[in-house]
Amino acid sequence: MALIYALMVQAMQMVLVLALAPLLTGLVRKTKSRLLRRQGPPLLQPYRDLLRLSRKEVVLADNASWLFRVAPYLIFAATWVAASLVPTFAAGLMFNWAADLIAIIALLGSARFFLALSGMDIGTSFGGIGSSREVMIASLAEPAMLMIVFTVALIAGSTQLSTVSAFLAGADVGMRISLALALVALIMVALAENARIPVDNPTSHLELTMVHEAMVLEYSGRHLAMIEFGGSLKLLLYVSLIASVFVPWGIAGGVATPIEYAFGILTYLLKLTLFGLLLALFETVIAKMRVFRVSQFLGAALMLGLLGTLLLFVSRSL
Amino acid sequence: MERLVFDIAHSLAGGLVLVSFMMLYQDRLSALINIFAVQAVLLALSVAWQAYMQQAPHLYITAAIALVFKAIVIPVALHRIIKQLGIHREIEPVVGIGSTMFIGIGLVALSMVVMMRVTGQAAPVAREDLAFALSVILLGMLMMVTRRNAVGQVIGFMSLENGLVLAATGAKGMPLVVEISVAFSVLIAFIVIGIFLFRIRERFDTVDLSALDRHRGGQ
Amino acid sequence: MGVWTFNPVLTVVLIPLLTAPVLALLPGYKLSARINVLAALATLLAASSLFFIERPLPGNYLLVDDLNIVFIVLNTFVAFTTSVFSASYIGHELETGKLAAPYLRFYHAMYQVLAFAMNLAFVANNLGLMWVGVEVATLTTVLMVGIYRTPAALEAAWKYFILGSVGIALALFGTILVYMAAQPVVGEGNNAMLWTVLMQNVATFDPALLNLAFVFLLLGYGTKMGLAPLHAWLPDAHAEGPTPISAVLSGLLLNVALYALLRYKLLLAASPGALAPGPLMMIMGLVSLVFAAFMLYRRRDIKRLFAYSSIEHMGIITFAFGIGGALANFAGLLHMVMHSLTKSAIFFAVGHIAQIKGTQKIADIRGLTQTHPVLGWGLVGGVLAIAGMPPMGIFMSEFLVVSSTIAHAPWLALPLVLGLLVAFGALLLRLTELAFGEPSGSTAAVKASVLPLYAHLALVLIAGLYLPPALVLWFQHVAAMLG
Amino acid sequence: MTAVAMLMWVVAALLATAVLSVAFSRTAAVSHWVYSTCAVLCASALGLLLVHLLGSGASTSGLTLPLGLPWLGAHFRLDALATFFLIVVNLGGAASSVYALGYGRHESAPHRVLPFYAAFLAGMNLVVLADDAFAFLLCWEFMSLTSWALVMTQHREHENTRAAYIYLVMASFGTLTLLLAFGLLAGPDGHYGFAAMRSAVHTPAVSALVLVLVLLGAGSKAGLVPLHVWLPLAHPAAPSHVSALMSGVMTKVAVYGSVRIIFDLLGEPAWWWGMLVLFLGGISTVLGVIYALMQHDLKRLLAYHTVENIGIIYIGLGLALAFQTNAMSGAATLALTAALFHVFNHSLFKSLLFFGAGAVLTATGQRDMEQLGGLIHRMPYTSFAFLVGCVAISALPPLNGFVSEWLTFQAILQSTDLPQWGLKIMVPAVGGLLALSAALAAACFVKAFGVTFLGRPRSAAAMQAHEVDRYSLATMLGFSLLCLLAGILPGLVIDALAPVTMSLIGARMPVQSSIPWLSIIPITAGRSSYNGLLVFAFIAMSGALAAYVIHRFASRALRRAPAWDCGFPDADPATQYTAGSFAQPIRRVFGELAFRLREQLDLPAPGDIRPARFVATLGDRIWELMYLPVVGAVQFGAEQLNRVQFLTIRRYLNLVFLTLITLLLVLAIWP
Repeated sequence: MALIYALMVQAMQMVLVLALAPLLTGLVRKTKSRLLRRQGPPLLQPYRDLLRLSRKEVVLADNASWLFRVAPYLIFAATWVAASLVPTFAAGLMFNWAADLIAIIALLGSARFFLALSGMDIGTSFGGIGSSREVMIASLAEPAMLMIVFTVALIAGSTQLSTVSAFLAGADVGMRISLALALVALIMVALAENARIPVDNPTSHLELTMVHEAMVLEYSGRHLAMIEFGGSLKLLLYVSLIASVFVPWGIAGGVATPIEYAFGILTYLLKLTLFGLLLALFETVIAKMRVFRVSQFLGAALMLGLLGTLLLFVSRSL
Repeated sequence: MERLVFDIAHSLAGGLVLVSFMMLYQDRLSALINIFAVQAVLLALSVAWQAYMQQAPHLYITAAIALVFKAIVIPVALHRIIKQLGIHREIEPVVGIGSTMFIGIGLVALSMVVMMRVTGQAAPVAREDLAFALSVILLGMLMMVTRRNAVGQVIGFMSLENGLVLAATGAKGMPLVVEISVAFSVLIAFIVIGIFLFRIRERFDTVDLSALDRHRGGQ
Repeated sequence: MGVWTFNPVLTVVLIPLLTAPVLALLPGYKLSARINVLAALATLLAASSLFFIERPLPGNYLLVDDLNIVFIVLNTFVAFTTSVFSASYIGHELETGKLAAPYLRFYHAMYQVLAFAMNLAFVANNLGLMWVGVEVATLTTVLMVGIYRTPAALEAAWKYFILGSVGIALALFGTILVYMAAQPVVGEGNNAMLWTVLMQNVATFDPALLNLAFVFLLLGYGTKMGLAPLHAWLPDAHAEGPTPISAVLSGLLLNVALYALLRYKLLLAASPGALAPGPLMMIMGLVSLVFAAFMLYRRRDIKRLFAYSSIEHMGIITFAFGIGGALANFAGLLHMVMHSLTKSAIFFAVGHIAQIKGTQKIADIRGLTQTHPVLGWGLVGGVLAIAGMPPMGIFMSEFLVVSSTIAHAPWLALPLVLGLLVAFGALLLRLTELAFGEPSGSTAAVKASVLPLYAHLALVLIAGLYLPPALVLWFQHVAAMLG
Repeated sequence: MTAVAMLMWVVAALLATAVLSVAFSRTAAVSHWVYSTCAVLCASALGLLLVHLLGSGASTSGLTLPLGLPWLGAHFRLDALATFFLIVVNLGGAASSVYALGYGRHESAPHRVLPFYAAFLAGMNLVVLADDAFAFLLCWEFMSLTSWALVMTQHREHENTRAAYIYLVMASFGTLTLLLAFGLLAGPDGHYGFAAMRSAVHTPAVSALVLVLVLLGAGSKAGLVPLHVWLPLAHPAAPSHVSALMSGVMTKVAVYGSVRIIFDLLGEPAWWWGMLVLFLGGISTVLGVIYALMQHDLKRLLAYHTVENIGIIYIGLGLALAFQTNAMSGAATLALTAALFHVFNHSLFKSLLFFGAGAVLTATGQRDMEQLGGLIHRMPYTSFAFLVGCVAISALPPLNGFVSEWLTFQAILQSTDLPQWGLKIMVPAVGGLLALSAALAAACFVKAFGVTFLGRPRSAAAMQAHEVDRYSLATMLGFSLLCLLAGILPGLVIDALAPVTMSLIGARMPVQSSIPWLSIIPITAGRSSYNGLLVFAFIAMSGALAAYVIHRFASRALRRAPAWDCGFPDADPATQYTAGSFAQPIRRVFGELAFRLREQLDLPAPGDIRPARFVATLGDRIWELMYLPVVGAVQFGAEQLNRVQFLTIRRYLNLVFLTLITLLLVLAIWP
């Protein structure tokens, strides 16, 4: 009985992230438009987009390989699995132990690996640009992310997200300079990873500046839907991650009553809204960088992460 | 009497060293050859005296070889060589005569010092003889390395060999001395013949070794 | 000992001595080459019989003990294999007209005289006799080096002759000094020149005289061994003479001088007051090793290259004996045997290669494993063996040399290893060029006698993996003798 | 018969095969026979070892042969550590041999490969079995020598002979330094047996010196920066199945050497040892992968990447040392297990990738990625296997590469309790380097796979490629499967490593195979856990689910059309991103750090119709700073000393004379 209950909660988490992801994307787009004094698309527009795309016929380039067709599902699946392993409304879910924070990062890495490969599959110059830039960005973002993981894991004594979030929700943590550094770095990495301004512009189709969009240029129909969906999930994942580590309050414990879960969902929605609004605001007030400044931006994130870790190593001995 | 015997041996050996010095400062080939002949005569005398001292008659043979071969045959041959080959009479030393003398003095001092360390266990005659012999050997080598001319080098080598014979005869009762001196004479003959006949004349215009060196093989 | 009983020691000396005049008189190439081989074989058999027949007691002139048996057997063996190689090598020289028939007669006679002289030096119980042996061997090789009568050959011979003569003189002076040291103790005459007598009484000799003697002997015989900086004659003599003579020079003659030096080292080591000969030998050895290692790089002549490698290895051997102690002496002996076998094998290969390609220039010989696989791979095997690659025997001896250096003088291990590495780099560089790459030069098949080559390599290979216990015991005994 | 005796018979059979292959080198089928024999022999050794491991828990057995040093004999011993490494060796050996059954058919000069191949396999086995210094070094150098001959296979190309030359010189350097190390370990009395060394007590100075020498000696063989220079030259030059062995297996034998000496023979470590090893490992990982990224020769890229993986292994070893000094045996076990696990993993995927590169070479005759592309259409199986290898080596879940890196990260996270300041700074920094290299590795293999297999063919050879033979495919797919299995069932491997850590550190990781769902939990469940099986299952299920749902309820229509490419149709294949251009952003970012980068752009003036040229030259700073001076010094020494060859006889006499005078002076002043 307990097993079924736990399974149900886990399944709910998986469905929840799936359901909320396009909404978060819609929220960001809508807010951004409003901030620019535009009407903007309706909140639910991403759902409609996904639906429409998935019903359309796929126009596949002549020389596309099986990899090109499989990759969208793989990317989607990996991102989804990763997103459902991050605590959203409840921690200590049934399968949370299957992958810790490092594994989640690595899962996202797998997704990106296939995305970059599919960018190169058709053999167009734009796909190559996108992949090449993507891996350059990732080569800095990933270590920065791992350094952040180190910082958090060292403070909490675990790389298990549930444990981390439970630990940080406790009262005795207090403010820590390392955590602050990690937060800043994490936000920077999250911006880069989700192809947001100032690293990349999700709405740009200007050839020379695009990164993510260049990779998926050849995709259409259901494949594109999968990739878009994956992108939304990834954004949600990062927001959840920041929320569960830095504002872990309200997350339900390992085994909890339905009431607690409901409360968890409620706070989670609040956090999502808040972060969505903040992201939109941030994207509005900042300009996009040149591609080659990105390395400096992410280098700074890496340094911050490393500094956070070093401070912890050093302060332990004091 | 004992004393006198010793003194004569001593002065003959010392005379050899002195003649070696004379050879060092010679800058004319023919004079050098002549002085070498003088050294050979002195050597013969010294060996003969040793033969008398040690009552070792076979040493007289060595003395005779020294006298006949080194004091007469070789110098004559060398004189003919320089005449036939038309080697210019001046010797070109590598280092100046003065410095050569200076180095020579140093060498003699060195051989003395080295020999001083030898305990008195050996007979004093032998010890002194050895010191002189070593000096002659070193001076001979010095001569070989400071003369560009092959004839000069051969004379240096022969002088070195004189030192050896001096040492060998000074070693009381040493076997094979005669054989060795004969062997060395043959060796010297070879060298002289090498210069004179052994085809080097055919292929090289002079026996100046630096000309010969032009034919160093590849690397 | 009756007059007619078989005396292996005497036989070893007499066979070559008696064969020499026969060969000098015999015309014709085939017959004399065969007699040469047969005589060498007979000498080898006589030498081997030393293992089985009770050794004659040391006499006034001849001596057989554990130490010199090593040398005699090695010497006669390599002399035999070289004579086999020489037969085919000289045959080719005759065909190409590089050698005229009279010189051939001379060559074979000299070969036996050389064998006689070397064997004499080994079995001599008398300091003077040993000296005579070494010098006769030197003079014989001088004549053989010049046998081609080319300007380069004559120059090499001349250089060898002059430097050798000075070496002879220095060694003689050293011998006289030893006699002088012995004479007050053991009395005048022959006794004072017998190894057996000297070794018993050396403790009471004047140490200062012994020291002085050793300096001259080290230089005199060191010249023969080719220790730097006394080595000058060696590379040219190897390069310009007939290749069998190069093989004999490297494989045997250097050992003769080494043997002489070892005898004197024994003497000095047994005298408590004398300076330890070890450090001097170690320094000379190291200098030779490092010097030759660097010299290997600029070589363009294939035979000169391996001549320098011989200097390097004589350096290692001298160094090993300089360290002393059971282990290092064992290593030195082993290295000496391995070097003789390997280096002569290399010269066998090189001789044929130079004949095929008609040149000794490394730059003109390429890709041998492609054009002449048997010779080429033989050369590869030989050079890798000489460079200390396993599983060849030199690897074992170098292992022992280095490790005993670490045990006794750790800091010297550094230059030693450095020298080995630099030399390895040079040899491998040349080997790569010679044996691999796009082939160049003649690809004509050649009638080469590769049997000696591969026989030597096989021996070296076996020794690298497995040393028979009897041999080990014997070597250990000798090593202990060497102190 | 003990296990070690049976293994020695296998080795003997391998050596016999080598000899016989020379004898029968003219026979046409010799290639087939030799490779089959090698495969059977390695496989039987592998089976033997597995039985040994499972049956007796890797008990120790020894054997002494009357070979080698006469008074010592040749000692061979099979213990837990040796068992593990022999499994790696023979697994790689068996696979390479099977692969070569197909690949070797294309060999132009089989007689230059076969004898050395079999001997090489024997040599690697013997190194791991050896139990005394002489046998170890002999086999070690024998291994180098045979692999040198294999690198020399295509000797007509100057590049290969140069590679082989540098390789053997470096190998010889390594052997000599190891010889010095063993000399120090053996002590003045010359105890060369490992048993004696183990029991001997060394002074700290000697131990430190031995450590440095071992890192130089074994490190040069393994390819640690800065001793790696030979590796990217030599590994690609050999035939591909040999490259796989050299990269995948021989470097592991070198790791074995360092583990054997540092952990087993050397005794108590000092705290800074770990730091030194960590430092070398850290720079090797990052420099290795950055160099790899810049290559456009497929095999050379893989070879450089070996340097990175060796770095990861040494990071694990360094951590284990650091923990061991501070008596943190749990963490030390974790770190050592991570390192050994990575040894196993790397032998799998690096062999796999070299097999793939060999298949590409067979199919197209090209190693240059700039001439390849689009092979996924013509070589579907090869490209699938290669893709698996790429994912595995990029440390992406759920394959095996991720597991060992994950374990290494877990070990790094244990290090806050280390008391030494140096380690406190070093460990997180190395962690950062490891993270960086992991990300760069992914970039590197996106490039390798993307440029070689995806896109459109860049040359006629690539256009006409065809799938390779069954043997090669079977080997590659088999290894892909192993990569997956080791990735999703890591607990089994960790448990199999327990005897090794028990024997070296005296502790083991918690038993993993009894944990529910086959998760792995290195320390406690609260700290960290990972379940490759579940992750794999989840991805597979959710991907399949998504595909099913969409195909069932939305659309399955598909139309083929020309690529859109922002409206530039029918572009030439030359407009694709090349290997060089792909790496350009990363070259810009890291270029100055690792190379002397010079980019020259020759842009024609307007109206000029000649093509623009862009030339980027990369100078290897390590080669320039560390090796060229050595080469220069040797050349200078040779040049200066060479004058001695050209003196006159008088000057030579002068040398003799001066030596005499010097010696006499020594005598004169001798006390």
